[in-house]
Amino acid sequence: MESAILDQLRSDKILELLKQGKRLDGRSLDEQRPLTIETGVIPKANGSARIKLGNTEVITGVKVQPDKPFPDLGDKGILICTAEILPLADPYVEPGPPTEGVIELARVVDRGIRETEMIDLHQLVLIEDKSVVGIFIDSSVIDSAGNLFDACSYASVAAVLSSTIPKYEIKDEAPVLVEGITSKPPVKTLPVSVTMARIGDYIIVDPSKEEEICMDARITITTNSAGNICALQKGGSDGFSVEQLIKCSEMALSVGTKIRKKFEQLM
Amino acid sequence: MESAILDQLRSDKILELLKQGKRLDGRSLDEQRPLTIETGVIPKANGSARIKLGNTEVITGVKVQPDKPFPDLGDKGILICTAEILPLADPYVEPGPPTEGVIELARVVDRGIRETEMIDLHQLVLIEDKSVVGIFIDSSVIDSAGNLFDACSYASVAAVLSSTIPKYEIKDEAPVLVEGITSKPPVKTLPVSVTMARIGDYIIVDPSKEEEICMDARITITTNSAGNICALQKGGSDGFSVEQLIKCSEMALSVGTKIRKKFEQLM
Amino acid sequence: MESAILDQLRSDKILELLKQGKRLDGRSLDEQRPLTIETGVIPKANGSARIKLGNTEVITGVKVQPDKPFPDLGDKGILICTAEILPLADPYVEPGPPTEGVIELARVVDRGIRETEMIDLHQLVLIEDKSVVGIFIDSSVIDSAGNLFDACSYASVAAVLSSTIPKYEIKDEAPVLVEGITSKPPVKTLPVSVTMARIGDYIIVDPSKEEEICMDARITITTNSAGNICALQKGGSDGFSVEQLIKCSEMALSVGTKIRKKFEQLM
Amino acid sequence: MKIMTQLMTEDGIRCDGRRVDQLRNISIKVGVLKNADGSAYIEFGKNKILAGVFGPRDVHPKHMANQDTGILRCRYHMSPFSVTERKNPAPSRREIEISKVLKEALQPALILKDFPRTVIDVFVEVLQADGGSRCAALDAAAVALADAGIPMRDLVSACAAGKVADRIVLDVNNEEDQEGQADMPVAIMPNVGKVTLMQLDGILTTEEYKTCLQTAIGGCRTVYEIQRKALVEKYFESGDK
Amino acid sequence: MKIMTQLMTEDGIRCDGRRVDQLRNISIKVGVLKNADGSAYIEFGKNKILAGVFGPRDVHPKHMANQDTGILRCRYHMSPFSVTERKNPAPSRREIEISKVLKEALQPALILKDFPRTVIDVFVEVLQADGGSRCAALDAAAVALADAGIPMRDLVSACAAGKVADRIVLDVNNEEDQEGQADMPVAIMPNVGKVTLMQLDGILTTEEYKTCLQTAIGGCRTVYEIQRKALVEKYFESGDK
Amino acid sequence: MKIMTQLMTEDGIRCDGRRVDQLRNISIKVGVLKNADGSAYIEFGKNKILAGVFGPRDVHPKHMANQDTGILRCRYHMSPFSVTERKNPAPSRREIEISKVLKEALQPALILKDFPRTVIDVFVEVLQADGGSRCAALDAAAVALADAGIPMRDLVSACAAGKVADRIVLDVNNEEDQEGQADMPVAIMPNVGKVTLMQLDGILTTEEYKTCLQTAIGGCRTVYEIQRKALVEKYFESGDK
Repeated sequence: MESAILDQLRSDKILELLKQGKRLDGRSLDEQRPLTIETGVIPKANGSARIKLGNTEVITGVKVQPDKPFPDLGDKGILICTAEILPLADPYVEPGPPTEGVIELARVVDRGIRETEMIDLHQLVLIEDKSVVGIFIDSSVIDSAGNLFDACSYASVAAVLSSTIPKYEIKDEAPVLVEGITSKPPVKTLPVSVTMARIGDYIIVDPSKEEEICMDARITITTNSAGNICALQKGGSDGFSVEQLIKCSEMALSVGTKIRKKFEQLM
Repeated sequence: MESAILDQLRSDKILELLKQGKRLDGRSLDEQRPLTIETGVIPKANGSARIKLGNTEVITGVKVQPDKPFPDLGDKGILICTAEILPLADPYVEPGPPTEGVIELARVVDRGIRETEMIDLHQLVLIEDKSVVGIFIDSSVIDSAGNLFDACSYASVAAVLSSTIPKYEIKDEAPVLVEGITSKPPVKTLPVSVTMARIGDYIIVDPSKEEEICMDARITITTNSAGNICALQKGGSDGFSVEQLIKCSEMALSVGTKIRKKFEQLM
Repeated sequence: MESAILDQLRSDKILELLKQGKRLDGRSLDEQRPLTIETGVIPKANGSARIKLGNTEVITGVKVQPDKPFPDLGDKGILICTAEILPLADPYVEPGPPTEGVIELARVVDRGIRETEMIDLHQLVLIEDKSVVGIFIDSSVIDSAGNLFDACSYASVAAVLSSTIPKYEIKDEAPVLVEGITSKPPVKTLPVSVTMARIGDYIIVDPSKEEEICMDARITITTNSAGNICALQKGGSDGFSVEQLIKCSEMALSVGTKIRKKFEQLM
Repeated sequence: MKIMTQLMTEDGIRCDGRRVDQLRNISIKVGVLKNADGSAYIEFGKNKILAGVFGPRDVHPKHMANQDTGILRCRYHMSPFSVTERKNPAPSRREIEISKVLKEALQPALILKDFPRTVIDVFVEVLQADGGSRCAALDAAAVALADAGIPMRDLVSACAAGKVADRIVLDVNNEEDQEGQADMPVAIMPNVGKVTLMQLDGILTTEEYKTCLQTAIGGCRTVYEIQRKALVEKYFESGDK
Repeated sequence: MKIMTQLMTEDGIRCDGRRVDQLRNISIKVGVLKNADGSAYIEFGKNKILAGVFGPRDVHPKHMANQDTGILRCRYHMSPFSVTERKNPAPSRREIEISKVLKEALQPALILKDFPRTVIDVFVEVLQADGGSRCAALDAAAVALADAGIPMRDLVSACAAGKVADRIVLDVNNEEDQEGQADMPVAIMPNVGKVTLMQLDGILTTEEYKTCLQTAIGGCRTVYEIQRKALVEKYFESGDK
Repeated sequence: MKIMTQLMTEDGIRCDGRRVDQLRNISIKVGVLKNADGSAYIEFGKNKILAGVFGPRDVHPKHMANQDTGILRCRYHMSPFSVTERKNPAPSRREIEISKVLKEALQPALILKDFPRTVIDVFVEVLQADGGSRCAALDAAAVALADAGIPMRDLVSACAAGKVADRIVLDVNNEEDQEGQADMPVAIMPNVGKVTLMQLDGILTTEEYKTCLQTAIGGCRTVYEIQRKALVEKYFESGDK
């Protein structure tokens, strides 16, 4: 609360710099912060990744286990993405049930992976309508410094790419783990989430925490390997013009291509 | 809080009028507010009704779906009544878990329907002990202006009367919907709930919100088509004399007869 | 809050007395308060006990019912101990979800019984991996006057000893109660919990509520009939020296022997 | 039908051996808890119920306090081991409703206006449940309030009546509650003459309704004598407090 | 494949008989609730949705109030009977997310700075759900805010477009939402010209994305006329209030 | 029996190749988080645990603040992917108990009286769990507290000992915890010489109890050196901060 004046001064500075085509941390408007991806960080999980996007840091673990399919979806495996901001990641996060912001975060990450059909869920059926493989992708933000949407999405995709799927046999109608045999997950495409903020008339890619504080609106666009747009979420307390929305879709594709190359190296 | 003085002035006025045999809205003491019932308002539900009792307004939907019976009640279908005061219905209702008042409301409505044995639950069994039909009667108060007990009860009864029960066949021990065949619910009697308030020495039927604020005690009596008393709940922070309780039972029967005629038109 | 000064004065007094080898209520340092055990107080339960340890009073009921085993523990029956401080037991307890202190209490009581292997859970299997007998030991503190750990533990052990286990037959793969045939629970050893407090350099057994308020640290040690140490929990906001911990283990054994004799009379 | 004949013999003897107008055994002990400001333990048939009272005391959270009056809170809770099938310790909707009904039955007996900004807490624990546990709980709670020294207009005395095997009976037990035709719990302020709790589940003619109500009130009056005696014994005969 | 042919005929007629650029029937009633400060009821295809608005009013709990600005709260909730399978009344994660998205879609239209320390509460109840319920909810909520007399920069008008059977269509219905290729809910402030809600589930080329967005905005503009007419009817034609 | 022989060879070599008195590999990194006031990351065998500390800072909600002293809060939490079977993210009763035990193990090392009305928050996240995760969590938390610059009387160093195949062993791993005979986590303030955490599950003779305790304390002392080295490296060798 005491920092309201500081926030205002910083916002003024950010806007002033944007008018000169600059950002507080020296990036160009369509430039992401440095991204580093490390996989296999949680050996006990079926897949895992620790990513840093600037100062934002996320660990994602993938657990694969047999499960019952959802009703009416008996021909598909289960895919569940969650996201959580650990209380050690941010002085303003408190332990307890998830806020609406965290629920949105988790659902946007989930939809990015689900709507691009990254994983072929039909290949995860053990007995139709009865027994399937479930893939649980749980992201924990351990340092929160802006753009958690992309950070959690990248960590989730990287963790999936690093996963191994155990083999299950059916005995007495129940799935039994076959030791020592695993396969890669059935990945069909590489989703890339790109989040942009509007500050005044400017669109910037990958907003930092400081930029998020003064942004007018936010948009997250997920594209697939074929260059299609597959999921989108507008956020924030103001809107976008149609031209801005079209510009954002183009930025999502161009920025996404660079990120996708990083993912391809993990395959 | 600021309205405490207004409440007091209104209470004084209400009591003064009662001494002259009058009520604030011009009704006689044993007169309900106008009741209108509209059924079929939610076509996707198996039954539905929207009722207005004065300015109180309730929408009830009935959902019918196969379920497992309760343990030790394998020869009966399932009946569940709920009630909720939507936050748009009342400036003092907040979203969140139900208060004790709302829990009482739902349970009193439920018992009115259950204890009169309105629906023959034995006819809702598909396979004894294994598979039955469940009837869920969910009431939402959308405008709260007094006497929610009767309003929710009337909406629930009307919604049940307007319902159609789908037909289920058993295949592989599991119930399967048979398209296009439905039946009326097995209704045995028509429960009518009548709520009365005591203000000073006066008993009034169907208290308005203003009357509820200054009432001493409340009683809800449900009768069946045969003129029996089947469920009763006293509420409020004071009591009744025995004479008053007997008078209330008589009023519940006489007022109930008029309401029951309205229900009969729905059958 | 107003009692902070009183608490301080009492603490000073307690410490002053300890220097003379005395306690506020006249006990010696290794002396428990009087323990009375009454069993069979809840005839509807399968076993029950009401114990008083000084002014602390606990009622424990045992319920025995068929259940499914835990995954990977299909060769064992289920044992669950809970503990609750009823709001009527203490002016500072409020209704609601259990505090961390109550969760610790329940888990320490549970481990005392579980880790000593008091009950032979292998004898509670009806069909391996499918159907077992569950023993639920629920303790309710009804007067809270210090050392709830031992009080709940003693009440739990006494309630188990007083229990009768119904006989179940398997029909159609489901357990069915056989009326009129019961057996004693398969008890292998008698766990005795002894809680001690450190105040300054003094170790006292069975702290009263007043002593708990000014204690530096707490320790609960559970021993079995063979004189082994089977479960231990340190609590409180300070620590123990190694010598004190060894002294505590000796006191737990010597005090425990007297309590165990009381239990033996219940068998 | 077979159930009816089980619930009552031709001679009007009930399944637990009582006559239609006979109460179960009732015993009340006053002041059984050390920490509570007032307390009572009741055995009412097979019901075993503890009531503890705290207050008048400060309200937490503070925003719930009322400048103009004291408030009454009531919690009816069943122990996990109190019923045949182990009960989940979390309060059920039934327990929450009964808590409200008990509060409203006790409230007329209290003079809350005299204690603004405070709360009186009544905690009831059903250790073993039988038919009529809410009435027994109320009987214990009223005595516990008196034991706490809280000024009361009157005691509150509760007892159910009901319909079993086509007859109106006093004090419905568990079997009669589950398989009988009607259960009507009633509480009165015996000296003021007001009914402060009344519920009914089951089907009664208007005549049966009147008889049932009168029968229950008769039971309440007998309970009142037992409550009084328990209080007198503690406060005037044993001589201590 | 079989699903595709069901969703659209060769002549471009959709499963509910509409053309690709045709809205479902929409009707809006203003001021339908007595207790709310403002309210509206919308039927949008088979959607039946109520919106009620309270405020600006004091914030409870107080620590949530903001000295510098009013705050907006929004609750999107589905009735248990609103969908095919009975819905648990507790709010789902989907409902919580939609509540947030609706709040952020309405907020740009409000001048919250003028009402520091207060809250405006928007409560939306979906009585019957069809495809596009969040857009219909928003349309009703915007009208309810206007009905509450809250100063607004503009209305908010919402409508989805999507991709069905390889074609871009306006106003996706339930079957098309479930079995179609993409769904894009959009809301605009029609006079300010800003998009304040936008989501997308499904796969679109960049060209389709642009077409879909323009199609949705066209739908929003038609909805705006219906919203305006509903408000005009209440406030200027019926002559009352 | 078959399990016993698996857990230790005749030569006293344990299932992971260690001798009975040998710790698993331990590495500690200080100051790994940007937002926390202090932080540490520990790998202790296969345990991978993060600890972050905030404070001393204002208490929310305010009524929890204490006028006379600072308070310490501690949260031990396991990531869903940290264990073999995916863990529900909601805190279990086990996590709540461990949170309390850790708080009470750290508290003697802090001088909370110097920071009245404030709170120090310790958040521990178990990213991958192995036997002894509470000890490893404590080791990281103590270092994180030091990294946050909070005045401490001493560090807190923790390590378990236990009984496996009838022998007392140092630093019980996951297999030994699950199938061994006893597990005794211990924490000490190494310079003050106090035991601030101690638990035991399993059966020990009184002699074994003493040996086990001494063995654990020996482990704690080794851990202390590793903690010290990690802090020295950050603050005195790399020269930055």
